[in-house]
Amino acid sequence: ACSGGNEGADNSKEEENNAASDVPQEFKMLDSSEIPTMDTVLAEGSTSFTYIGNVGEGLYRLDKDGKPVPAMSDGEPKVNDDKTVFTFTLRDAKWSNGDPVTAQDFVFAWQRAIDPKTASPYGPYMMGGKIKGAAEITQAGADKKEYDLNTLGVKAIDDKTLEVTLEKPVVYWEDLFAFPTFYPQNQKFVEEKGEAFASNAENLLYNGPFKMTKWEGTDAQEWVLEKNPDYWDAENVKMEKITVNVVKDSGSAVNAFEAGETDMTGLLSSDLVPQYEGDERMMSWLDASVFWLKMNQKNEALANVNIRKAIAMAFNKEDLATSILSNGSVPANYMVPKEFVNLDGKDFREANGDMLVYNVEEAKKHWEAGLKELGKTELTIRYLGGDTEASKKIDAYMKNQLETNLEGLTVELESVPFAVRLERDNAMDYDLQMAGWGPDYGNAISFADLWVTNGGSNRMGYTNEKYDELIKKAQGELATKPKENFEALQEAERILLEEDAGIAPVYQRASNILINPNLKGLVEYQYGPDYSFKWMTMQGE
Amino acid sequence: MSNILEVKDLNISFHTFAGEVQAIRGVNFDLKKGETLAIVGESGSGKSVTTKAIMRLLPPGNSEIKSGEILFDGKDLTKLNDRQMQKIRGKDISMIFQDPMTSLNPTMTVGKQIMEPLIKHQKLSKAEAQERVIELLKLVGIANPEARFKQYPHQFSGGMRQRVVIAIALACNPKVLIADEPTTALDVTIQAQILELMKDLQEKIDTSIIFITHDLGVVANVADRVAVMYGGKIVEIGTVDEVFYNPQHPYTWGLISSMPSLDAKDEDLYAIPGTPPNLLYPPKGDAFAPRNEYAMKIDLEQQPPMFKVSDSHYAATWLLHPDAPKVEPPAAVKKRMKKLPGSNK
Amino acid sequence: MERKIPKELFGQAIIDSSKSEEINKPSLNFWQDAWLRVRKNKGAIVSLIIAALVIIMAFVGPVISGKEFDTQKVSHNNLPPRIQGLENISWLPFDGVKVNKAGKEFSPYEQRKVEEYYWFGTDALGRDIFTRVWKGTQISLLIALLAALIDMVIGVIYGAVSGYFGGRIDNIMQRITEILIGIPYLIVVILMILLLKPGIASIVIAMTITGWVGMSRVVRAQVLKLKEQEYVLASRTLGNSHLKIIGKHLLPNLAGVIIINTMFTIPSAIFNEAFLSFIGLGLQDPLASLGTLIDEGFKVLRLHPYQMIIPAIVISTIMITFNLLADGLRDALDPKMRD
Amino acid sequence: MENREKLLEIKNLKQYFNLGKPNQVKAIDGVSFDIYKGETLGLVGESGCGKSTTGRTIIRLYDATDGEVIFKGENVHGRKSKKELMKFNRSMQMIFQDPYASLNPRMKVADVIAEGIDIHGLAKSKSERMERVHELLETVGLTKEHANRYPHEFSGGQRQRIGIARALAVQPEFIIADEPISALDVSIQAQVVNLMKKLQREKGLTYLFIAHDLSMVKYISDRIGVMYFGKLVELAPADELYNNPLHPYTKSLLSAIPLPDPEFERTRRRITYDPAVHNYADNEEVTMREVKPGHFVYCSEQEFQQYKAKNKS
Amino acid sequence: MGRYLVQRVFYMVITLFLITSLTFFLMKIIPGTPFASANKLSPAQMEIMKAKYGLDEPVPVQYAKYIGNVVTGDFGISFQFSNRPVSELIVKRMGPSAQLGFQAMFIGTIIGIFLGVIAALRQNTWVDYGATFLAVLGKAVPSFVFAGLLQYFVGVKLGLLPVLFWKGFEYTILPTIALAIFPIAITARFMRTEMIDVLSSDYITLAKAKGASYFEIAFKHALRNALIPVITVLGPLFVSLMTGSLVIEKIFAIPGIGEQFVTSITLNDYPVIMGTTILYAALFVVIILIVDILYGIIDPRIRVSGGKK
Ligand SMILES: Nc1ncnc2c1ncn2[C@@H]1O[C@H](COP(=O)(O)OP(=O)(O)OP(=O)(O)O)[C@@H](O)[C@H]1O
Ligand SMILES: Nc1ncnc2c1ncn2[C@@H]1O[C@H](COP(=O)(O)OP(=O)(O)OP(=O)(O)O)[C@@H](O)[C@H]1O
Ligand SMILES: [Mg+2]
Ligand SMILES: [Mg+2]
Repeated sequence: ACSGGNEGADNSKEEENNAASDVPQEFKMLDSSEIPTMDTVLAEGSTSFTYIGNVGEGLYRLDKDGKPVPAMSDGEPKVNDDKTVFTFTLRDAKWSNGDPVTAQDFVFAWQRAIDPKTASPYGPYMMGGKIKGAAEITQAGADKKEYDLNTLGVKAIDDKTLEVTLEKPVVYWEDLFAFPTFYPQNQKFVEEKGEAFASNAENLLYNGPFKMTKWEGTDAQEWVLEKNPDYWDAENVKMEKITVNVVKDSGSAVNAFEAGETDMTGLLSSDLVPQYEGDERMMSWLDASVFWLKMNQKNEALANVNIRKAIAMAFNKEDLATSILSNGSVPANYMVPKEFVNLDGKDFREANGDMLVYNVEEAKKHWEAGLKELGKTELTIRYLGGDTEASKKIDAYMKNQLETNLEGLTVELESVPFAVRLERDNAMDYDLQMAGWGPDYGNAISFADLWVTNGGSNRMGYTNEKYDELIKKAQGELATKPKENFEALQEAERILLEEDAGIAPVYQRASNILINPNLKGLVEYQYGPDYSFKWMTMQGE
Repeated sequence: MSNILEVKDLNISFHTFAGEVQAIRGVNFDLKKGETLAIVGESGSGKSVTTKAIMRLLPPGNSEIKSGEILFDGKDLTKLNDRQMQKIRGKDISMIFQDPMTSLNPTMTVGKQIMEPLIKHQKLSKAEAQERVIELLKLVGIANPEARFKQYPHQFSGGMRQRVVIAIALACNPKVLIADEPTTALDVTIQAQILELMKDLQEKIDTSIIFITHDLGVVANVADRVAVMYGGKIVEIGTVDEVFYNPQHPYTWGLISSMPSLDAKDEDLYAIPGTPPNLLYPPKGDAFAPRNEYAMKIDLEQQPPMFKVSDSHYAATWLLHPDAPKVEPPAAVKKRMKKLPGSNK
Repeated sequence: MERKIPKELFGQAIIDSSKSEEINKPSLNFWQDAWLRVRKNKGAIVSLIIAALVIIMAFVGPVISGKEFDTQKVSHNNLPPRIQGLENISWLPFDGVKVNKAGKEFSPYEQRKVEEYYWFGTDALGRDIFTRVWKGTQISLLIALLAALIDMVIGVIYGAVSGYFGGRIDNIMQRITEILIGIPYLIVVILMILLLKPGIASIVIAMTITGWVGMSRVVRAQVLKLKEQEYVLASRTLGNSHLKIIGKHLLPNLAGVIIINTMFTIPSAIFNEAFLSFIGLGLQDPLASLGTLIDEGFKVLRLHPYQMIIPAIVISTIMITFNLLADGLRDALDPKMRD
Repeated sequence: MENREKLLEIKNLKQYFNLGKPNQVKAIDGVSFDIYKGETLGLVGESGCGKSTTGRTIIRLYDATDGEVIFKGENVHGRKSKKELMKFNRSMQMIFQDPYASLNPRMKVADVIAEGIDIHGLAKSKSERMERVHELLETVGLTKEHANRYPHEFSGGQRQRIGIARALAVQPEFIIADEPISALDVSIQAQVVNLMKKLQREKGLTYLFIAHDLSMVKYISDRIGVMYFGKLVELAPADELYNNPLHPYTKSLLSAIPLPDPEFERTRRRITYDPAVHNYADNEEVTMREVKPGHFVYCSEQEFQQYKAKNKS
Repeated sequence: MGRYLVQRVFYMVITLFLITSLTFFLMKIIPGTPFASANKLSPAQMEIMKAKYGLDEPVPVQYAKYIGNVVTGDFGISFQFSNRPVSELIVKRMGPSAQLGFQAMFIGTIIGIFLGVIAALRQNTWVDYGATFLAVLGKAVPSFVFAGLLQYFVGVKLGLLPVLFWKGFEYTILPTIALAIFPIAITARFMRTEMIDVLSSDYITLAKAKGASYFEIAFKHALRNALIPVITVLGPLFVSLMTGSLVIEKIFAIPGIGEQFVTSITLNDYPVIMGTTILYAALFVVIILIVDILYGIIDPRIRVSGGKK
């Protein structure tokens, strides 16, 4: 799904095999945070996923185009008619200590991930409602009751055969099995290391394209990935060594890049992007992350659909994206991002097109209607600020736009740190909230799912039976029918936006990094790991 | 006897935000070898400023020597540069201050503080200097000097500190020692000890002393000659007997008669009325005139010159002018005048 | 020449004894006296003038620009400074010209056909920086002043009580301050900002929650000295109450140190607010303080240097002038430093 | 003499500072004496011997560690009602040593003087208050015009007189003067001393006069007490003390005073005091003993006999 | 001295205990969740997470457990870095911060003292104004601006020194300079005031009367006495430098405790916040004690009694 980016990035893919033999195949890069954990089971953030994804491998792996393809699984699995039972045969692969990767390793890792004792954040999130028995185990754990990990729908038939039972059909099952939470772990090794497991590079095993040769632990500022010679696809891995350093300040990262101290920066803050506009060293791409205003319908005014529509259409997204963010982000008139999912080459967006487009006239009409219905002439609405680094500017802009275009509206800005925002969101203690979502798998459902009644991420009091019905269908009976599934989700999006204006989409984010033009083959992903280094090469001058 | 120090027509002003303070307005005196000259006078009369001028220690920012010479060994000290002056300070002329509690550096051992001028001026080696310091400490009567050498000022009592200060001042056998109220902060018993000590030492190293004090008792004790200052000028100067037993200036009279005598009891003390002159606006005539019950019209018009009383005794009061009416000094003074010992002295 | 003096001059002079106690100096109270001293200090006077100018501009600036500090005009964003009359003097940075990456000069004003003059340029949202800088100055000063005031009230009362009553009370109160400053400043500030609604008030409260400790120490030390002064003892022997003694005798004599300390608090409060902006806990947009302006400007320093440099100059000016002024006042008010 | 009215009785007064701490100071260690109405009792002794502490303890600036201060038959220390306290504060006042530190630099002279008037509500109106202030200023030899000035504009002697006016404002019977002249110029000391004497004559005041300048103490005092290290070592009428000092410390003190008489100074012999001469045994009772009527010395029984014998001869 | 020390240490422990307790309860009223994935967690899952970190128990129980653990040297496990003991984390992070703080303090005080002394010796001249201006500028320019400019011009443009990271001595130079600005400013200001004060004292006049030169007066006689009050300011300043500067560490990518601390606060990583606070407070009380002892070394007057004035 990598696309959008600039030419530099695209070209690199074609030239990947031309690696000049005399150029050392190694590079240095920066990342903006430490690796919070390398334990696949505990990982919850993209930094962890990125490095886990490069040193490990699951049944599936995202390929150069971001598509899941069989990896540890030797070819496609056998699937039952209900599309709920998958039987994988594993390829001959080895852990970096020489042990073979077995079906038991998957069972162990998955059970560990769901085990309430582990208290993994992502395990239950990824498995609950998908893998059979997962939700029940979590519930039992929360209630402090007995539970049996063997009730989880994963079984090792033999060393090489793994049987996975799903709760119900899942359209995006390949993505799921490519996700780091579903990677295998060597039971013997993990149990032997005990507490020390994954505490540093020595206490880890690798079955991916790279192995970590230096990583002193979760707060290490520097780590090194080296080619894993035991990797089954090692012949396609060219890069010998990658040195990563942590730099949290984006400006400093740029300085380091300018000074030639690194070949690749972490994501640039949007303020820095304009100065590299047109520079061949900058690589940009559109993320699958969409930002919108959540409108809390517990608020009496925001429960009014006219008010919501008025708000959703009352700000100029074009200006916001081009003049204020000016980092390649595009205005969003949708919930499901563009260039994210497609069916037979047709982008999800093509059918639904733009909704809730900026339109002051319309907005004003809705506003007046809404106010009349409420019997008010003025409204004061709290606005919980965003958590992106450009959020201050965006929030100021949004406030100004809404207040200018909607007469009688006062927006009270409240910007709070991330941890507080999460809590306020959970407690539904806000009126408007600038929020965004990045998917965990490549299906529109990862967005649509958010807004079902009482859904875990809804948290804005949105409820629409039709919508719920559509989503339920998409996840149930239509799960095995891609086309119908697609259409149902498109219809759901239309309901959410056009009918209900449940959220007010703002923009779809772009990402930018600085990269040495000689460094080719970087693949960035829209979910799971940020990047794959598997196909990278360093070209000569 | 030869003069070691001569101050000629010294005029000093301070520039303050309120204007020019004419602190010293034409001071003349000389200091002979081996003698002790006491300077007495009211607070603010310019005693300290005079001596600081000799040491060239006036605050550099706002003070100005308007005119005059300070001749030491023939050299005019007002003309020397800082370097040359540093060589004289502590070596040829040294000084003792009023408050022994604050005039020693609290963070330096006593021994080191005494050693400093020795090493600096006499170029002694450390060991030699140390030896000499111990000698000096013994000389000023500090017991157990070896142990005391390494101690800090706070471990000394007030009297001992003043002894240390004296030791510092005498370290290089200075030709002139200026003592600015060296005993004012001390108890009478300790004061008596210090005075005895100073007299002893003066005999031993034959230095000349300028001794500043308010206390006429102390003057009577130490001085060979006395200068009385008032309003930035010396108003009377003479030998100690002349000034105590035959004072001429009404201010001196006032000063002497305001001291209770041990037998006087029920009569009121003589009190000089009023307040000292403000040297920001120095009076036209005699500065003392407004407080002088014997004031004549001329006192308000013109400053009196120094009238000669004897070869060694001068006073600046128009009362000594031949045309002036004869006045009766206060009773307390008259009583003293009778005591004047043989004027053949 | 003595001869020439006419005889009648030797007559008794009439001295008005009632005048003997007269004071011929003009009566100066403490403040007049202090002012005379401050006036001597050139640095302080120049600082005073500049500080006054900055303060005046903080209130006048947003008015004379003819623009609002929060009006956004996105089409006019990131324009460099341009001032009528100065625009043709190329060595001044007010010609509305920018240098692009290739090193060529170009005028965004002409490119975008902007008629208006933005004296200090515009920011990313197209807001007038001139107006924002002075508005920001106003808010920074307000925050600083409030912080200093609260500081002053709590610090002075705490210090005075602790020092005056001494003994066990003092001991306990001093232990409490020890604990207070033992807790990292950041925690307290962040906690306060999180607990209270974001805004000027909570920033001020957060900054003063431990900020007063310094003031209380200075005041305490001073009170310890003052309470042994004989005029305080005299008041006690006259039967005055503790409260009256603190209010009538101690506080007026503490005025000097309090003012000096406050003068030092003001710049550091401005500075602390800037730090809060840096960690993202500062003011809510569109309100701006010098701190938030610098923080925003710093991010685009290389592309639009004027966005940071201008507020940085203002903040530095305030800090320097206030510090020099405080120095001058200390020299003038501190009895120790008197000649 | 016996039938003179006792204004103040001090019985075995003790004042220890930093009690129980390593830096404990016994500033007063068991001092007893009486002060009769209308007299001046001088108190002398070297610096730090506890003179000021005695004065301050008497006037309740310090709480006594032990002992009693009885003023007009009432114990000064101990719990008191507000009213009793006010009454006490009016009857006993203090004059301080440092003319610079004893006046609040931020208050006008009028307010300094009127402080007591305000506290005790001695003036019914503003004009009466000012009248009193002017009256007091005149009493101490200053003029009305001075009322609106600030203390720093006055000379030391003038300030000291302002301090006296402040004390007089509440019409006290007893005044403790803690070295009221030692910070003043010789020529100005007389102004203050004369004023104090005048006030005593006119108002029948009683003074406790603390000083270290013995000649002035002798001049103003009826009786003199000599203190040494927190203890009163000798107490006698002024002339008696000068002419017939008994305690070796008193002798040494007297011999150290320089007199403004060069002739006398040339012949003066100083006597030194060594506390070891007493050589008190452990069980010896050392107290104040009356050697002669009105002449008390701190001594042991043995010394007492010696002193008595000496006196007779 | 021994008794005094024991008493001081006792007070220190009490202070530490109170600070720890206070912070603990403050922590509990800080809003926000410590779980980064909070909006993805189901209520059941949230329960499990809370149980893992002991956050499901009543606050007094949590408090008692925490204090109990701290006494045995167990500061808990970080939330943001899974399974990482806080003590390990702090120890590792403390190193660079301490080194940087120490270096900055060292050059900061030396330059600051020097500037202060010159300013005082030449009071109210252009030298004084210049030094004051420099010192105030050091306080006026926000450190992130100064650090950023330093990094860009010295590191990137001139290429004289490494731009960032913490890999050897030359890497410490730029951040040290950036960090030293503040102590320079503070020391210089205090030094000037104290020096002026000391220079007008009697013993300086006496030293002049002994014939000492300007140099001797300033450095042999005045400096040490002026330092005594300055040390009280330097103590706490040292603590704040040692415990790291968020700004400098972030800009120069230094793995220090200051940056870590701020991140922990924004992420509500309670154990790390608590651990760092305790460390900070402990350092603080220890430094205060050291300052008091230093006081005695520099100022012989309080050496014997061992107490503060
Ligand atoms: N640094 C100064 N600035 C301004 N005026 C000064 C300064 N030093 C002294 N004076 C003035 O000079 C005059 C003489 O002062 P000086 O110190 O010599 O008096 P003194 O006779 O020593 O008095 P005392 O007995 O109090 O020591 C006083 O009026 C004083 O105000
Ligand atoms: N508040 C206090 N706390 C501790 N010690 C004190 C206090 N006040 C006085 N002292 C000590 O008590 C002793 C007696 O002091 P006091 O002031 O009474 O002496 P004094 O005779 O008045 O001396 P001086 O002549 O110097 O005024 C001294 O050793 C002094 O240090
Ligand atoms: Mg003098
Ligand atoms: Mg006393």
